[in-house]
Amino acid sequence: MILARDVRGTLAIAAVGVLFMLIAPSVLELFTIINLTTAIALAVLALSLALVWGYGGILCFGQNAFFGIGAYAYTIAAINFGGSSWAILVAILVAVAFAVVIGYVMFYGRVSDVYLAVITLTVSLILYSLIRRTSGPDYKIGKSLLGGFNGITSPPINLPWDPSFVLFPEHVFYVAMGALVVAYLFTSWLTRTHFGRVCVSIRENELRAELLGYDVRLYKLGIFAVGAGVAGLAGVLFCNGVGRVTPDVFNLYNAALTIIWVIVGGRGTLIGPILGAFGLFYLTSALGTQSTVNNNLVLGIILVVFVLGVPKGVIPTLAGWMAARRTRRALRARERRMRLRRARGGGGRNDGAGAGAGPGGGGPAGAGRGAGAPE
Amino acid sequence: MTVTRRRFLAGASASAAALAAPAFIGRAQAADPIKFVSILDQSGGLDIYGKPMVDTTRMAIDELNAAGGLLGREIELKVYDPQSTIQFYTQYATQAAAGDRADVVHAGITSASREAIRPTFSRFQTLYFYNVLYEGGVCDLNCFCTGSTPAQTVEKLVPYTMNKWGKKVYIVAADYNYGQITAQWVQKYVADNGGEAVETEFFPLDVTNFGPTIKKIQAAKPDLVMSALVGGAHVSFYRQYAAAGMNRSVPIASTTFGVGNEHKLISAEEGDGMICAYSYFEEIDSPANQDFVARFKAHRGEGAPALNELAARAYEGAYLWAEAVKQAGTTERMPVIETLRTGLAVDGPSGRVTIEPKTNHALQNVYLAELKDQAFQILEVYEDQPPTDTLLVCDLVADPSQAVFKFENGLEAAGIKM
Amino acid sequence: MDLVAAVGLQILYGIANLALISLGLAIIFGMMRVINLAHGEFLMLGGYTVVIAANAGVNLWVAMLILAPLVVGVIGVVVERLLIRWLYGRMIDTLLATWGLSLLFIGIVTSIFGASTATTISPPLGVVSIGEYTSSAYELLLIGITVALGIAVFLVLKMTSLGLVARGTMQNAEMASALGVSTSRVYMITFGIGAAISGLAGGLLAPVTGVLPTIGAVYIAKAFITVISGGAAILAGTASASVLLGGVNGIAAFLTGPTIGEVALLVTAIVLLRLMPRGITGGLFRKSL
Amino acid sequence: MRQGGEVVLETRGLSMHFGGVRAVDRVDFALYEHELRCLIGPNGAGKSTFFKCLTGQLRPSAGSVVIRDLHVTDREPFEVAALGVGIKTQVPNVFEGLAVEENIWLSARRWHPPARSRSLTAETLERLQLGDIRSSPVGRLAHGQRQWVELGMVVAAEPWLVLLDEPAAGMTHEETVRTAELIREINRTATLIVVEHDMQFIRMISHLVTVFHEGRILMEDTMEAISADPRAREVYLGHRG
Repeated sequence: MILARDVRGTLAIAAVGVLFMLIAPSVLELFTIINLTTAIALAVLALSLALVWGYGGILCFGQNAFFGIGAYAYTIAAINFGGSSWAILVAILVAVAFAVVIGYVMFYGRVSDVYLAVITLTVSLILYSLIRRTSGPDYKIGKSLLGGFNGITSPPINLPWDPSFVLFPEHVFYVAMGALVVAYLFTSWLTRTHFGRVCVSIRENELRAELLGYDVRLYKLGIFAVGAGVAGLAGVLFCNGVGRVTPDVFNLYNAALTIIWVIVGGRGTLIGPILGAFGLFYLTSALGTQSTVNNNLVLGIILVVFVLGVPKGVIPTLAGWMAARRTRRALRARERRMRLRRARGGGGRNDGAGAGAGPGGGGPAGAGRGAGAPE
Repeated sequence: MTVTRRRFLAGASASAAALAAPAFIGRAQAADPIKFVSILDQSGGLDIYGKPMVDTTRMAIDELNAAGGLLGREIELKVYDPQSTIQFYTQYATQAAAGDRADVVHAGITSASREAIRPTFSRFQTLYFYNVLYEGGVCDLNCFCTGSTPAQTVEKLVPYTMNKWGKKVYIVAADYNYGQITAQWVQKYVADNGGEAVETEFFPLDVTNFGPTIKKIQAAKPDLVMSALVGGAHVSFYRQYAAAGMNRSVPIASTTFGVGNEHKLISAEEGDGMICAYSYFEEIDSPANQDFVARFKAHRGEGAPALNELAARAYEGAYLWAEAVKQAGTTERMPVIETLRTGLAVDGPSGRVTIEPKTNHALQNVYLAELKDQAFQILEVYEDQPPTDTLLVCDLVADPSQAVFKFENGLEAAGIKM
Repeated sequence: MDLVAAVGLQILYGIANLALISLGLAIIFGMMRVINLAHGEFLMLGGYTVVIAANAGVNLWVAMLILAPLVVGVIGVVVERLLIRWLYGRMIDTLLATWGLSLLFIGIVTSIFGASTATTISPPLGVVSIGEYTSSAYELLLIGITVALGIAVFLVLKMTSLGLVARGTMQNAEMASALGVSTSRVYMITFGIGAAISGLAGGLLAPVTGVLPTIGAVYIAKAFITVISGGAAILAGTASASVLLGGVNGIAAFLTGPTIGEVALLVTAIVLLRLMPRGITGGLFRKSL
Repeated sequence: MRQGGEVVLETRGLSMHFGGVRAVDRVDFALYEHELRCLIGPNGAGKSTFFKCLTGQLRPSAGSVVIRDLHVTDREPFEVAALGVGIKTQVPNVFEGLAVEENIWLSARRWHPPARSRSLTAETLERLQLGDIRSSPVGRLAHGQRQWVELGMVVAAEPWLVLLDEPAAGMTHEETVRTAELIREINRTATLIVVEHDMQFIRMISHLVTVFHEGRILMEDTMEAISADPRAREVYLGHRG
């Protein structure tokens, strides 16, 4: 029953996404639509970390490494193939393959917690430094130079298997929004499968999962690789939104930002981090249009206040607050009924149970619990 | 302010255009301000370059408005801060072009940022100015690159310093497109002048320890070091070089030192004797420049940064555009582009800057200067230097439909053999 | 021969440089498991302290050796009291907070001093000659100071009661607290010391590299890579990783060029983390310092 | 005295050292099919360390563990579990954030297809009387209930060999009695090792008891015999006064 409500919620969110995709171009201004591609790309990246960290319990501080690898792989492949269709696939596969290698080293080396976070961050920083050192004409893959600090111009997406028909930025919006909805549905489906639930159980208690006979390393590697694939897709969208890929995708700023979207949106939900990414993107973007206060200063203050004030993240905090409100309201209603009943003098059955069995998805780990009934 | 105005109304045609301007005031849009957008980093690592540029841009627009605006309309300046992040460049460029419907956008510091936004402006047919010294090679009818390019400065700097110090040259350059291309030009001019480039080394932009290289320079015993190092981290080179006592034995020449006001970041004894070449120095001894510097100090108030080529060219870039609008009598893109490409010139603080129509780059003065007590002393002036490098690959007169960056993959890929 | 000596010295300096910028981070990370993303900014603040003090007429040595660690140490303690201490056991929140802090510091310094600081100081001491080659005497001194700093940290951890209590608290906070140790105070002091060492490093490097509000970004990646490659042991880890990475970097940079030098450093780090995911001293967890 | 059948679990010279401490010292141990064996011993006797070596949670310093002719000495816990071994640890290890039902299901689903897992989950909930709290997150349950959830996870996997570390710890008397019943029931289909402190409890379930002392096996006998033995009284029962 909980599952049914959960599925309905997921579908409702996806429907809102599709609706937005259809309506936005006729409501919003052209430049907003074009710029949305970048924001959506970042939201997909946030989603990938929401899966890996929020559900898999793997704190990957270098999620942007897969994002950047996706962007670079797409660009290099598209330049070499002369079209985008296979390049998208290549980008996702390269990101997954890279994650498998990194993940194998970490999970089979039984690295976890802080070390895992810092190693993934280090990997990202290493990629950042490495790719910045590839500016000479000697550094090329096939026809594409790596470009070093300056990066590479990314070929825009074309119609499937028709490289002569290149999409305009406002059309890429549909691709991006579609990809976000698909990625969202895919990840929430995944969290409901046996595989997804085992991953959640590993997050809850690694030893117990192991003692039940699950090869924890394999599952972690699995969800890590899937997350990397989603991040790779985000990279493809991102370099399409920006029109270029530069080593900055690997830097500390982006590594930290990805974590922050998830924290702000809330761990253990998929929609939270997506909204977190959108929110922060528009905040920083709005900050850039003013020049009275230093942007770093404002962003810094917001982050610090946020950590101290809303540590659980916006969506879980809101959900918790709403659940508490519902419970209070239910309690009040129950009291009213009781009073009424007493006034009428009738004993009758106790229907107070309704208040206790309130919505299950209200707590901080709501999504984890949401998978209540087996399949 | 009238003084300024007069200075920029050089030439009879300009005055005529100014007189003709009222004819357009009657239009319905007359009351709308003209939209001038500037996208330059004011936070993050590139703010060293971006902040002075925004300051002088602001000053230019304020002056133009104080003098009655353009075509009787006020100029509205909108400044975006992309926070040293490429994605925001694309974001704000789209917003400026498609959202604000800017009449002109002056934007970009790094080549990466320029290349990220140039296609956007082409697509939305928004006039674009790039006012930064760079590696050359942009060939785009819609894009005006007013900064100096390596061939302009290096061509003068290399023979002068070789003449003065000797023929063995050690090249150190920043490891990215600009540094690589500049180093190639240095190698070419060293060879052309009968010298020898003993070694060329490239440094990633975040290197702060130059010890191994300084030892190699000591081992190679060159007559001079030619530097194309860039950015805050690379300032360390000059300090460590001086700390090893090298500045007294092997002098340095540079095409990049000072453009981020580096000469204010190192001490007098570390920097003295260095020779640099740019199309602008704050110390240029002309009434126009002295006036410009004084006005800038007054405009910016206390804590005004030192002025360099980027800041001066951002100012002159704004005036180049303004002059074209006056002469064209409209802010519409094509007439303004055509007017600019008639060989339009303004006399700014750096002297005369003329648009070269084959490349949309600028003919400009190149100054050679020696650093002394954190200030440059002008040694030589070479007037109206053409952008030789870009001219090799670009002819917009013959083919105006181009919109490419020829040097994206280096000089060799552009067909230039050294 | 002179060349070998000169280059050898240069490589030593590279190693010391790496150790110097990493030690503060290693202490805070190693002892508190706090990932301090504002580490680069601590270094930056140390540099600014020195530049401002020196320009105000304070003796350069006093500014570098006393003022820089003092000021940044105090900032560290304030940060710990106001922010970090609410977040112990919440590693991710600490991360977020310190990153916010890093932006905040950059923002504040830029707002006050501008994007670049127009006054400067040069490395003191003069030049040392090795045959035909010359080196900065100050660089030699920095090697000495780094070694001395390492020894001092070792002695504090090993010999003093503060060090013992700190080590105990880091390994088992509950037990230490049951023994009557004020965990909160130990954390505060540790964070302060970590910050002070970062400040000292930033101050010492200011004459060599200069200061900018955003200079921290240059340091933090290298510091991180060093600390992680080193593993859990603060001193042994930082020292071994600095020697390995700095050595590889210096040799490769001299033989080929700085780009390859940096690439060699990074590739070494990758290979190292492949072979030893917990860093060089990972296997010796809890036993060494 | 031995029950019939073959040896299903055997250790030879099993040792576990921590630094200089020999927590388990050259232990030879054999368990026969259908047996229900209890391991007892005072704190620090090494029974829990021994248990962890059996389940792959610790890698022994020396010696071997053989389960059904298979060397599992250096295997991971999941590989031990994959042999059909059900394991319950000393500190309840459950999925705190998940519902009771899902805890059980995750165990059943490891070995069975979806339909069978569902029915198995339902059966297990019934059998352990967890039906009323099936949707509650385990984190909110009382200690005894959590122990039962963990037992449920062990049962739901239908293991043939069950290793339980202190299954009745922290339970009320009533719960302990039910646990003992359950263990006897499990013993009908599976072989068991139970590590326990509680003598009452051991009396309820066990035939054969192995007494650990200072990392070694002191003696192996019935509960009655052990209660009567002066050595056992001294090292173990003596401690309890």
